[in-house]
Amino acid sequence: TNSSSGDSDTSESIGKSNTDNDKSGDKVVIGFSAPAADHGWMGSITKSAVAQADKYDDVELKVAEGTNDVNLQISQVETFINDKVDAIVLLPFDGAAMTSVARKAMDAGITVINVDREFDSPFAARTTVLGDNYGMGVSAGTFVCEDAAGKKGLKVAEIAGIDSLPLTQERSKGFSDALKSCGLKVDNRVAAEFTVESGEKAASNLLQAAPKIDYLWNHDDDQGVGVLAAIKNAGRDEFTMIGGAGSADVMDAIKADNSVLKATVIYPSTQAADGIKLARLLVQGKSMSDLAEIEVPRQLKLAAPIVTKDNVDTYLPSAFRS
Amino acid sequence: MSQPPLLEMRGIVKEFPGVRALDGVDLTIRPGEVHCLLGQNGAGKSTLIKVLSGAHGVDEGTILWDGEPVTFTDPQAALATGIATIYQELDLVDGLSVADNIFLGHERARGGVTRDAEMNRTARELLQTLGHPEIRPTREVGSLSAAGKQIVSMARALSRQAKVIVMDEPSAVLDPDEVDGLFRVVDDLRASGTAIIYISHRLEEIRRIGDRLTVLKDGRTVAGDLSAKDTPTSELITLMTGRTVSSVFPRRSGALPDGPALLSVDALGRDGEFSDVSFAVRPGEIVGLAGLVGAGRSEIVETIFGARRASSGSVTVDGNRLRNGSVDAAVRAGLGLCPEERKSQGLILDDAVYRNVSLASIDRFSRYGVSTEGAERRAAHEAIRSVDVRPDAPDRVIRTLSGGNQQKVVLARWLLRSCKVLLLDEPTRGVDVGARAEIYTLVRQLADSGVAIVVVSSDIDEVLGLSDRVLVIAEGSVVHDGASDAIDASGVLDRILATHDHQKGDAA
Amino acid sequence: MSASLQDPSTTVPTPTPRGDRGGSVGLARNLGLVIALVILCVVGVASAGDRFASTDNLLTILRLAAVIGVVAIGMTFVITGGGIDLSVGAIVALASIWATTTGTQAMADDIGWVAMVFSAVLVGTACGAINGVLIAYGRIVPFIATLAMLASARGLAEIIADRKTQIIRNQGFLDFFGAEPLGIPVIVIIFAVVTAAGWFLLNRTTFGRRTFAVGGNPEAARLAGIKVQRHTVYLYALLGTTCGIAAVMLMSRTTTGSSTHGNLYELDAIAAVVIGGTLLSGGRGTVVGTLFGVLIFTTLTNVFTLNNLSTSAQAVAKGVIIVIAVLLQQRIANRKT
Amino acid sequence: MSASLQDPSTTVPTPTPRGDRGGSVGLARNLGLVIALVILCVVGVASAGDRFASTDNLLTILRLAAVIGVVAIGMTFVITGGGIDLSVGAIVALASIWATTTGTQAMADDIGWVAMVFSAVLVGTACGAINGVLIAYGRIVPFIATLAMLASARGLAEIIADRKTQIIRNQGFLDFFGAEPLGIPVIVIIFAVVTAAGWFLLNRTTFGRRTFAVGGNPEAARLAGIKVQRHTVYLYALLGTTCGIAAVMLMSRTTTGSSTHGNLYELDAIAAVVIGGTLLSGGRGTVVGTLFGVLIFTTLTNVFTLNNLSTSAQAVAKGVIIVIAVLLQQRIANRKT
Ligand SMILES: Nc1ncnc2c1ncn2[C@@H]1O[C@H](COP(=O)(O)OP(=O)(O)OP(=O)(O)O)[C@@H](O)[C@H]1O
Ligand SMILES: Nc1ncnc2c1ncn2[C@@H]1O[C@H](COP(=O)(O)OP(=O)(O)OP(=O)(O)O)[C@@H](O)[C@H]1O
Ligand SMILES: [Mg+2]
Ligand SMILES: [Mg+2]
Repeated sequence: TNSSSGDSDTSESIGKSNTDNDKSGDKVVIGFSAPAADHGWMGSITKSAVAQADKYDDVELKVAEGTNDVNLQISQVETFINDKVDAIVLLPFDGAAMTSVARKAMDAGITVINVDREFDSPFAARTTVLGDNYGMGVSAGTFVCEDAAGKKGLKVAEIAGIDSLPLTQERSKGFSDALKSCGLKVDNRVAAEFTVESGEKAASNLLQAAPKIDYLWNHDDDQGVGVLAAIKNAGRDEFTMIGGAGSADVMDAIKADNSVLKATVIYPSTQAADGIKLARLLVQGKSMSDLAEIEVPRQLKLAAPIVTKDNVDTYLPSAFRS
Repeated sequence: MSQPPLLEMRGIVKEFPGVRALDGVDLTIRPGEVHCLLGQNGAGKSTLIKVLSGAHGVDEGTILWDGEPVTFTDPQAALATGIATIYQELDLVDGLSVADNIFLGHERARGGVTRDAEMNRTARELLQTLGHPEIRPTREVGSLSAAGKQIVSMARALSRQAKVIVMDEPSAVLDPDEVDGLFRVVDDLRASGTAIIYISHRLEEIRRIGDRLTVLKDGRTVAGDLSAKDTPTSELITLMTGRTVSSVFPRRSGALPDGPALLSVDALGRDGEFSDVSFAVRPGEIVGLAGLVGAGRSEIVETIFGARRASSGSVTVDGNRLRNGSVDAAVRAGLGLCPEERKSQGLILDDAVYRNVSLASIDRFSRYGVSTEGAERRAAHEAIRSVDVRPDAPDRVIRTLSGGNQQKVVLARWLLRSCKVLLLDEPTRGVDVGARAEIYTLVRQLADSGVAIVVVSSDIDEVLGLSDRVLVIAEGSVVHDGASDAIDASGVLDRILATHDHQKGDAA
Repeated sequence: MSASLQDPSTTVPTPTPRGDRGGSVGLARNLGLVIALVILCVVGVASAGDRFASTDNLLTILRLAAVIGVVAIGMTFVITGGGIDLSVGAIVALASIWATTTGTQAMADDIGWVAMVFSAVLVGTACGAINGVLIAYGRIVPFIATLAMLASARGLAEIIADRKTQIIRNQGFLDFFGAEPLGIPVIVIIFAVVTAAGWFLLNRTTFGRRTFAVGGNPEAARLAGIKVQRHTVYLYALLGTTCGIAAVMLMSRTTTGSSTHGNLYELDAIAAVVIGGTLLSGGRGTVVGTLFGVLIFTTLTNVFTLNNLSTSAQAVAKGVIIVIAVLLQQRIANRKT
Repeated sequence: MSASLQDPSTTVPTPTPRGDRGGSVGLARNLGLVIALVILCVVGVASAGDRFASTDNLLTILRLAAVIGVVAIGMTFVITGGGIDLSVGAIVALASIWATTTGTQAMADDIGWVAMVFSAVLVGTACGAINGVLIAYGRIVPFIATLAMLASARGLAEIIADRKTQIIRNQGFLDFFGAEPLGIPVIVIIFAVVTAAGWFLLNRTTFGRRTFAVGGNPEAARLAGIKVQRHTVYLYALLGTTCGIAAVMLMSRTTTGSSTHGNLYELDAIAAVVIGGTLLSGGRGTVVGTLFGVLIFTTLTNVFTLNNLSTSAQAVAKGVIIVIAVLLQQRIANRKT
C-alpha cells in the first residue's frame, strides 16, 4: 500500500523514472491556484509544484496569488477559464466552495485536478489527489496505542492545526477513533494555526493546562518547531511526541533521537506536484505507466505512513524543508 | 515715536485658494508700544499675524526686524526671533497640563528629561502675574473654561520672553475683572520695552491701552499710525466699514405684549452646577443672563435646550413640558441654541457654509427623505445674507471663514429654522462693531416678530442694553431678576460680588 | 482638528469636497483614481493583451469586485459617520452560515429560496445593529466594539456550522443568483444597484446629510437636533445589511456557507474606502471613490494573476503601487484646487 | 472634538488623564482594568486551581505577553501621536527573517550573535522610519501607508526566506535569550525593561510631551515650534524598533525566523492599547494601561486553554468579555470623576 512513495518524489527520481511519459510532448498550459502560503507545508506545496513544472519543457505553469479568500480564488479560476488553459491544478481553500467554479472549468473542457481538499461533486474534477487526513490521525493514534502497549490511564494531548478547516476535524477524528480502540482518549486539545509562532503559543498554554502528559500529537511539523521550542522552554520531557506532515527537520530530529520527538506521520507536500504530473499526462492523453489501466485514475489517496527512527531513512530524502 | 521701528511689514500679500486674504498690508511696530489692529470680521487681521508668526508662508512683501529683512518659514523661526503669539483660536493641547502647554516646544529639560517641578513652579509664577493663582499648573487644560484657556495662552506667550507679543482677541472670552488683569500685564510689558500687537473688536479697550493703531479693510491697510487715544470713534468705524454705524441698542418698537409665557423654566437645577433657576419669557421678550465667566449660565441654557439632563425642575414651551435631556424634543418644540463654543459645538468645520446653516432644518428641505438641494441652498443663502456673512459665498468651506463670520452662520441656522424660542450664548463673541450692531438689530427684530429670546453675554453693557429683563447669575443661582433699565453695570457687579464673599473657585 | 489623524502637517487646511458632488473639484479628486485605474488597465493590456481586454475578463473582475464592493459601500457610510467596523468579514461568515444551515435550507425548500436571502440579510443587519448599540449607547469605541463582534461572530459561525462547510442544495437560489441576464451576472447587477442606491442615499437624502453631520461634528449635529446615537445605530445596521447582501452573493458564488468566508474583508473594505478618498476621521465620504478603490484593488489582482507574478512579489508590488497611487492622486488633487 | 470619533454623544467632555500621571483619576481609569484582571485571575484559580496559580503558569503568561507586549508599547506611542500602524506584524516577520537568513547567521558565527539582534532591530527601525516618512512627508494617511508596508514587508520576507522557516543555529543567541536569571526568563526581563523605558519616555521626557501634543492638536504643536513631521517619523521609527526587539524575542522563543511570524499582531497590539485607555484619535495614551491590556488578553487565552475550551467558544467568549470589561471600566471611571 506504499505506492505513493514513488509519486511523492521531488527531484532525483524524475529523471530516471519509468517510461517515456517524461518525454516532451504537446505544449500544456496549466493554471495553479492554492491557498496563501502562510505556513511551511503550504509553501512547500507551491514550491514543489513549480519545481515539477520547471522540469518539463512542454509545461507552462500559471501560478495565481495564494489566497484564503474563496471569492478571490474563484476569480482566479475564472481567469484561467478565460485564458483557456489546458488544465487547472487546484488546491482549494475550501473544497466545497470551489466546486461550482471547478465544474464550470470542466464544462469548458478544461481538465481539473483537485488536490488535497476534496470537491463535493464528482463532476468538478477529472482526478483528485488527496492526502489521507483521517488516516493521519489513525496512524498517529495507532502509534500511541502500540507504544502504550495496553497501559491504561495515560494522558494524551493534541495540538491541532487551524480548527476551522475540515481537514483538521478529520485528523482529530481519526486520532480519537484510533485511541478509542485501545481505551485511550484525548485529555487536552488546543488548536494552533500551522505557524511556528502559533505552535509555540498554543503549546505553552497546553503544557500549563496538562501538568503531566504521556503522548502529544502535533498535527503539523511546521508549527511543531514552535511546539518543540515551547517544550524546551517549559523544561518538559516526560512524554513522547508525534509530529505530522513530515518535514525534514523533524525527521532529522527523529533520527537523532535526542528529543521527545519520536515519530511523525507523513502528509505529502508533493500532492500538487503530483497534480501537475497528472494534469500533463491527462492533457497529452497518456496513462500512468505503472498501472495496467489505460486511463489515469479518478482518485489517488496518498498514504499517511508513520515515520519512526526505524524507517526514517526511507522518507528523509523526499521530506520537505520547512 | 522717535525710536526706530522694531518690526516692519511692507506690502504683505497672502492668497488662499480663491481668496486674497491680504492684499498689500503695511504695519510698523516700535519697541514698547501697544499697537492695535482694527478691522471688520474677515479683514485679514488674524491672517496678518499668522504670517508674522510663521504659521503661514507669505506670498509677497517683506518683513523687517530691527531693519534687517527676515523670513519666517515656520513658527519656530518667529519664536526664536522673539515674536510670541496668542492665537485667536485657542491653540492649546487639551490633553496636556497647564504647565506642559505653557512650555510646549521649549520645555525645561535636562538631556531630554523634563524638569516638571521647575516648569510647574515657573508656570505658577506666570499665572500669579496674570492674576490667576487659582489655576493649578498640573490641571489638565481640557477641563478649563474658555477663559481659563485664554489665561494659559497668555502665560505661554509670556514664558517665551519675547520682544513682540501678538494678542489676537484675547479679551473675547474674558470678563471685566480678567480684562483688567490682562491690561495690568500689558502695561507692565510695555514698561519693560516689549511691544504688543493687540487685536480687539472692543473700541473701549483700544482706547484704554492702545498707543497707536492700524486699520485693515479687505486685506489692505487703510490707515496706519493713528493715535489710539484720540482718533474719533466715528472716523474709525468709517475707516473699518466704509459707512457709519450707530452703536446704540435698538429699542422695542411697541410695548411688550401681555400674554402667557412662551418659555417657562421652573426650579431647574443640575447637581454641582446650578440650582433652583426659575424664570419665564413671553413672546417678544428678551431676557438677559448676566454674570461672570464660570457662573453657570452656559449650563443653564444648555439644560433648557436638553443638551444636558436636568436633575430637578422642568422646562415648558408654549404650555408643553419638554422631555428632560432631549435636544430633539426641544428643537421640535421650537427652541434654538447658539452655543458658546462655535467651533466645537456649533459648526461642521469642513462642510460648506450653506449646509451648516441648514443643519437644523434638513427635514424641512426634503420630501420623503430626499433632499431638495436647490431650495435648501437658496433658503440658506438668504439666511446668511440676512446676517451679512462675508464673503457672501454659501459654498465656501466654513473653516476658511473668519471667526466673526462663523458666529453669524450659527445665528443664521436658527433664523432659517424660524424657532419660537432662541437661546443665544455669547452671540457677539468675536464679532466686529458693524456686525454686532446688525446682530443687535436682528435680535430685536426677531423679538418684535414674537420670538422669545434668552441672551447670555459676559459683556454686561450688552446684556443690559439688549434685553428687556435681566437675570444676574452668580455661582449657579439667580441673585437678581428685574427690568434691565432699572439696574446698571455696577449694580450688576455689586449683586455678584455680594454673593462672592469668598474667592472664585478654581474654575477660572 | 478633525483631520488631524490624517495629516499632522498641513498648514492651510485645503478645502476639499465633502461628498461626490462639488463640480470640478470632485472630478479632480476622483481624477487621480481614474488615472490610476487607467494606468492599471494600460499595463494590463500591454502585458496581457486580449486576455485582459476581453469581456470575459472584465466580467471576472466585476464579479470579484462585487462581493467586497457591496461591503465597502456600507463601510463608506460608517466611516463617513465617524466610525469604523472591523467585524464585516465575520458578519459575512455568520450570515452565510445562518442562511445555509439545515434549518434554513429546509425552510427554503418549503417557502422558497427567499427565506435564505432573508435570513442572511436579517442576521447581518442584526449584528450591525448590535455593533451600533454598543457604540452609540454603550459608548464603546468602534474599534473595540467591532473587534469583539469580529471574535464573537466568527466563533458563533464556527459553532453553528460545527466547522463544516454548508453546501447549498436549493437549486432555485443557485439558479437565480447564478444567472446572467443579457450576459451580465446577477451579482454584478446587485453590486451596481447597491452602489447606485448608496450614492443616492449618501448624497441626495436627509439620511446622507445626517451622516455627514454626525461624522463631521457629532456635538454640533446633536445640538442641531439630530439624534446622533440613533443615527449611529442606523449606520452600523446599514453596513450589517450590506454584509448580509454580500453573504448572499458569496453564497451564490461558492454554493456554500462557511465560517471562513469573508476572511480579512475588514482590511480590504476599509482600504478601498480610504483609497477612494473617504476620511477615516469622518465627515467626508464618497461612494464613487469607494467604487474606484474597489476596482483598483481588484484590477491589480487580476493583472497580477494574468502576468503570473509570484505571490510574494505580488504582495511587494501591491504595497509599492498603493503608495505610488496615493501620492499621484494627491499631487493631482492639489494641482487642481 | 478630538474625542468625536470615539463618542458621538457626550455632552460634557469628561476630563480624562492624558498619560499615566494625574493621581487619583489615573488610578480610577486603571482601576477598571485592574478589576478586570483580578476577576480573570479569580476565574482562573476557581476553574483551574493550582494549574493557574503556579509560578510556572504565571511565567508562561508573562512569556506569552512579552512579545506582543513590546510591540504594544511601541504602538502606544504611535497611537498617542495620532497615528496607527497596521504593519507591525509584517515588520516583525521581516526583521526575524532578515536576522536569521544564512548571511546574517554566518555573520553571527563570526562576530557573535549580537549581529543578529542588531540586524533585526535595524530592519525594524528602518521599516518604521519608511512608514513615518510616507505619512509625515508623503502625507499618506497612516492606515494606507502602513497597509502598503504590511503587504510589502511580508512579501519581501517571503521572498528572502524563500518560504522556508529559518532555523537558528547560533547557540549563543539561544542560550542568552533562553536564560532565566533568578528564575525570570530573559524575554520577560526585556518586556519589563521596555515597559519601564516606555513609561519614562512618554511621561518624563520632552519627547513624550511632544508626542501628546502632536497627537492631541498637531496644529497647536506646530505653532508652538515643534517639528511635527520629524516627530511623526521618530514615532513610527520607535515602533519599528520595538518590532525589531519583538522579532528577536520571538526568534528566541521559537528558535526560528519565519515570514509567518507576527501574524495579526496589528489587531492584537492595537486592541491592547485601546483597551488600556489610549485614545485612537490621539493625544492621550498610557503605557501602564497598555500593559494591563496585554496582560488581560494573554491571561484570557491562558484561562481558556487551561479549561480546554474550543477555539470557537473561546472566540465568542472573548468578544463578550471584551464588551463587558470595557463597559465595566467606563462605569467605574465615570463614578470616580
Ligand atoms: N485657511 C484659509 N483658507 C481660505 N481662506 C481663508 C483661510 N483663512 C482665512 N481665510 C480668509 O481670509 C480672510 C481674512 O480672514 P481673517 O481670519 O484673517 O480675518 P480677521 O480679520 O481675523 O476676522 P475676525 O475679526 O472675524 O477674526 C477671510 O476672508 C477668510 O475667509
Ligand atoms: N468640561 C468641563 N469640565 C469641568 N468643569 C467645567 C467644564 N466646563 C465648564 N466647567 C466648569 O463649570 C462652571 C461653569 O462654566 P462656564 O464657563 O460654562 O460658565 P458660564 O457662566 O457659562 O460662563 P461663560 O461666561 O463662559 O458663558 C465653571 O466652574 C467651569 O470651570
Ligand atoms: Mg481673526
Ligand atoms: Mg459659558
